[in-house]
Amino acid sequence: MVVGDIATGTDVLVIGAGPGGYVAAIRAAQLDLDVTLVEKDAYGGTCLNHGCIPSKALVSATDVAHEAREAEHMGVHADPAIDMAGMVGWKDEVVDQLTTGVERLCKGNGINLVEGTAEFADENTARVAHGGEGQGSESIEFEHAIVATGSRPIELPSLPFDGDRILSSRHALALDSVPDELLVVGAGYIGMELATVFAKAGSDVRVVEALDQALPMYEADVTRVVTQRAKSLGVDFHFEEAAADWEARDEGLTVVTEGEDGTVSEYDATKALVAVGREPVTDTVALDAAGVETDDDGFVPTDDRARTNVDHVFAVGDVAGEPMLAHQGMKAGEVAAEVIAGEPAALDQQAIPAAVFTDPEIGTVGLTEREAEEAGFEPVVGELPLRASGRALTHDDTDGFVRIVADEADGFVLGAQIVSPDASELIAEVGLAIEMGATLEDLVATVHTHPTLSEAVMEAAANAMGQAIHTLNR
Amino acid sequence: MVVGDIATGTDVLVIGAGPGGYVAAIRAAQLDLDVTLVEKDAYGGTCLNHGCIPSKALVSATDVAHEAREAEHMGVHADPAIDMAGMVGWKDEVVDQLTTGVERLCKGNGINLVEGTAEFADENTARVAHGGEGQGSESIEFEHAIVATGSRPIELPSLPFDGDRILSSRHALALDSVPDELLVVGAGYIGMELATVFAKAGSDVRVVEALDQALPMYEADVTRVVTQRAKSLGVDFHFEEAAADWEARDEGLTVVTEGEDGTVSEYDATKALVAVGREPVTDTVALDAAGVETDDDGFVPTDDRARTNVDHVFAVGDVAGEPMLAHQGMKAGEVAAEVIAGEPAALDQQAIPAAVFTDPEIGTVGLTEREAEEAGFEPVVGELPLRASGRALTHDDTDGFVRIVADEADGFVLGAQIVSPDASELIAEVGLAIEMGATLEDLVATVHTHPTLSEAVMEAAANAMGQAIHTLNR
Amino acid sequence: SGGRVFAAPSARRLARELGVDLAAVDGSGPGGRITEMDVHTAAEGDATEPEPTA
Ligand SMILES: Cc1cc2nc3c(=O)[nH]c(=O)nc-3n(C[C@H](O)[C@H](O)[C@H](O)COP(=O)(O)OP(=O)(O)OC[C@H]3O[C@@H](n4cnc5c(N)ncnc54)[C@H](O)[C@@H]3O)c2cc1C
Ligand SMILES: Cc1cc2nc3c(=O)[nH]c(=O)nc-3n(C[C@H](O)[C@H](O)[C@H](O)COP(=O)(O)OP(=O)(O)OC[C@H]3O[C@@H](n4cnc5c(N)ncnc54)[C@H](O)[C@@H]3O)c2cc1C
Repeated sequence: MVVGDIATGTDVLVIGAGPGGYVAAIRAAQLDLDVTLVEKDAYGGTCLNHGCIPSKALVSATDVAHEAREAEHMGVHADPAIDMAGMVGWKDEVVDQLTTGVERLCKGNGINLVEGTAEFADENTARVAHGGEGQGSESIEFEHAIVATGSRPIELPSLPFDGDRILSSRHALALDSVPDELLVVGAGYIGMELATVFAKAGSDVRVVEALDQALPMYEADVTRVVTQRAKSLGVDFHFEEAAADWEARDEGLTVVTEGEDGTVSEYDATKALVAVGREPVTDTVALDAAGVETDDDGFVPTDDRARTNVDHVFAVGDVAGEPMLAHQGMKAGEVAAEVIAGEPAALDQQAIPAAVFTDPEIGTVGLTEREAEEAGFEPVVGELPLRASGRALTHDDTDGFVRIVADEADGFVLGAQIVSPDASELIAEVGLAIEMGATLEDLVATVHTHPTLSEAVMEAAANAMGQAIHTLNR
Repeated sequence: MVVGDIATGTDVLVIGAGPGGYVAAIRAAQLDLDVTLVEKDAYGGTCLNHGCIPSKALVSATDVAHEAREAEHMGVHADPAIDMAGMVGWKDEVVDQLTTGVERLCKGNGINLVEGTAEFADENTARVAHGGEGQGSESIEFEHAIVATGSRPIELPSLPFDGDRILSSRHALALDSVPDELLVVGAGYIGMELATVFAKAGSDVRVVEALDQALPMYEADVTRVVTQRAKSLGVDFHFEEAAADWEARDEGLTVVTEGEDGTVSEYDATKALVAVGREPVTDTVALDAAGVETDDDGFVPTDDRARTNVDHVFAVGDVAGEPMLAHQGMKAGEVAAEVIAGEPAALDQQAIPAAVFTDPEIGTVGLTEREAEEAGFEPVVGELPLRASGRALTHDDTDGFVRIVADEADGFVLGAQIVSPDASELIAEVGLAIEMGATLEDLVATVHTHPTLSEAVMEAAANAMGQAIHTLNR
Repeated sequence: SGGRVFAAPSARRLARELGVDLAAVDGSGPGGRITEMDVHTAAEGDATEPEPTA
């Protein structure tokens, strides 16, 4: 580590080593730029340390237990017990492998790694304060900067995080025992994934949501399948109620909520998890010193080259706004690096997929029927219910459907909404179809392996053409 | 049921209601043809009753038990026990639902269903003998016929099936207890899938294979992953040995094998499963009465319209030869129906995917590197090892890789070899890429959800372009 | 149809590289999909200088 205040220069300064930042840094280094990557905390950012990866590790592990517990009718008798400390320890190993891997990849690509907090000093200089006393700081002069400082959980003033009774997702992913009663505030994707994890781990889970359905960004019939399944796992939903107050109680707490109509309710719980959204991290980086503007919500607006209002400063990932998803950040990181290197890159994707790793999963990409109408298409829609899928039956998992939205006139595939096991994987094919300008006929003509869930994508497309084999066409 | 000998006429006579036949019948009916479908045994044929579906049901069910058994390091403690009779009973329910579904779909599409064995009488007539005494027979006059009589397991003269000690795959899928020791003759995909199923169910499994590797149709590094995993499940392999004889012993048997070098070995087992391939079923149908020819191996040669040497007689599915896969049969069934209806259909697919549902799965589509060279391409190859995939780590399943083969000159995607969990699903995207004439760049530019295994497809493509983020490029 | 231009990512990148406005290109693919060949043709037929791309 560099001690004292020395000045170095770099082609590209990347601030933050989450998915947006480390991908930008690696891609820039591949393009022969001299790259400095500054991270104040841990390689991999939120995603690897407190987000995508730890949550999916717990989703997978609790799923193993849950499936075994529910398999008596399939001739499998098991009475699985969950040791949360063991599970979280395993999860930590997974995270370690990946964060070590990111560091190794950065080094292997010749990136200059700096540990500390970077703050803009002016348009072409940043100061990096190294963590810890006496670690000093350094000045870095840059030609281009990429801001990839990410996001953090939004705190409710009525229910502030204390890491003990009131948890953020980060705390919840590091518990060493299963809370008897877990109250989840917020039925967005993070709340729903963790509600599922803890319900499968044995918690009595209650979800409180201010709006009138879970996962409000999805269509009602998509959400319904997941909500029903969560209910069958014992999750108790309270919609149109907002958390208003709390009180400590023995080992736990009581949370007070207020309904739309003013009704006040009280819920006892061992722990409360507040998952009501995420906000951009910009207070660490002194954007104004570089002249970089933020919008009313604090995000950094960018154009289709990932460029901020300052020509040589880019912003990627959660700090640049919706969709706040790791793969969006990674793609923007690549584009920023390529644009800096003079390549004709742009964020011109037709469709950014999104997945929710509930049970079953939700995978969506492109337009819904309604969005297609609003965009001026005349959509035609095809569906295959999972109960018509042989593979879903052999998975003992038939709640859900595959829906394909296309343009009636020329058949171009516009979108898909999938609720099924591995929906997160199945949307990849539809994403490619949309980017390629493939038509329904192209999806139908492509031979899909039997028996797979991917056949349902083909059959949903066939259904939109009135040619499905395994469901009667409408 | 029709009793006595009456004559009916039909536009399209379909013989056999397996995946080839029932899909042909449904598609023909959708195209407003008058269709008669004759099945002697059970709707859905081998695939639904004794093949794809029952085997995948047992793969899934034993997998649930296996994953739970191996999850202690993930904090899940279970000691699952398998009740084979219960498992097979569940499997039978799955099969029932699907075969009932096929029958219902046929009826819903207005297909005339006839139970019995159809035999050609001449070029335009078939006789259907209804099963059972006094059930009589009927004559059906047809404009077009589609032969979809399928295949059956090859019997070894040295080890003839008796359904008790010497089993075909069909028998093995209907056992009511787990054999203590199972000897599998043949390490093709059926042998390997069932070896995995029974190893996970608790059998001591031994595999005897005449060639020098398991799954000899695959590249050595593909097979190696699966063979290693099978070994870690306790499967004991004996390559370059052929079954030569057998002898009954107490409740079981002793199988005698002969090595390449003449060495004789003896293996005791509770049961032996012989899975050495499948042969076409033509002896039920009197092809020569219609003038339809077969080749030296007994298959019915067809052109790219699924047409036999007789213009108005088509053959689809296993009876028409390799690849003997359900999805190939279904596609050929569709094409035959469309050609009969006068549509410009053809079997012009660039790539027929194939999957092996071992642990991990194998999914392949299109060309291998070697095949691409032989076809005159200059292939470029990209790979992502699964240990570099975040999703694979969270699945606790990192043995394997995704490999993409493309044409160096213009980047067209030519093939993929995938060894991973859900490889059978992941190849769908590459299949579409090949059919669409997509390039490596198209795969890389398509945003893939994080964290998923499908990202590995994108990264393997990026690796072929020297642009992979999560692995160092070669 | 929705005013969207249908073209594979590789064709879209080529259009940026050659300074071709995809909205003004006639696609020769199915449904009017724009191919790389269409982009090349448009670039050659365009007398004006390609726009700078980065
Ligand atoms: C529980 C949970 C589950 C999630 N699951 C998914 C999922 O399944 N799929 C998905 O796509 N997304 C998921 N997300 C969202 C995903 O984590 C984010 O979209 C992603 O991490 C954004 O990446 P980023 O690089 O923009 O920021 P981050 O990952 O937040 O990284 C920003 C980094 O910048 C560092 N930093 C900040 N300021 C400075 C500074 N001044 N100097 C130096 N370093 C600084 C931070 O320490 C941090 O490491 C999940 C999030 C959570 C919380
Ligand atoms: C254990 C096992 C696992 C398999 N797994 C897979 C897999 O995962 N994926 C895959 O793609 N493939 C798999 N297969 C192969 C798949 O089952 C076959 O490719 C598929 O069944 C072929 O379909 P088909 O319609 O040609 O013939 P079949 O399914 O064999 O059906 C032929 C039908 O014709 C009937 N019939 C025959 N003669 C007459 C007659 N004269 N009159 C009336 N009816 C007649 C038969 O009773 C039968 O129902 C598997 C096979 C086995 C054995």
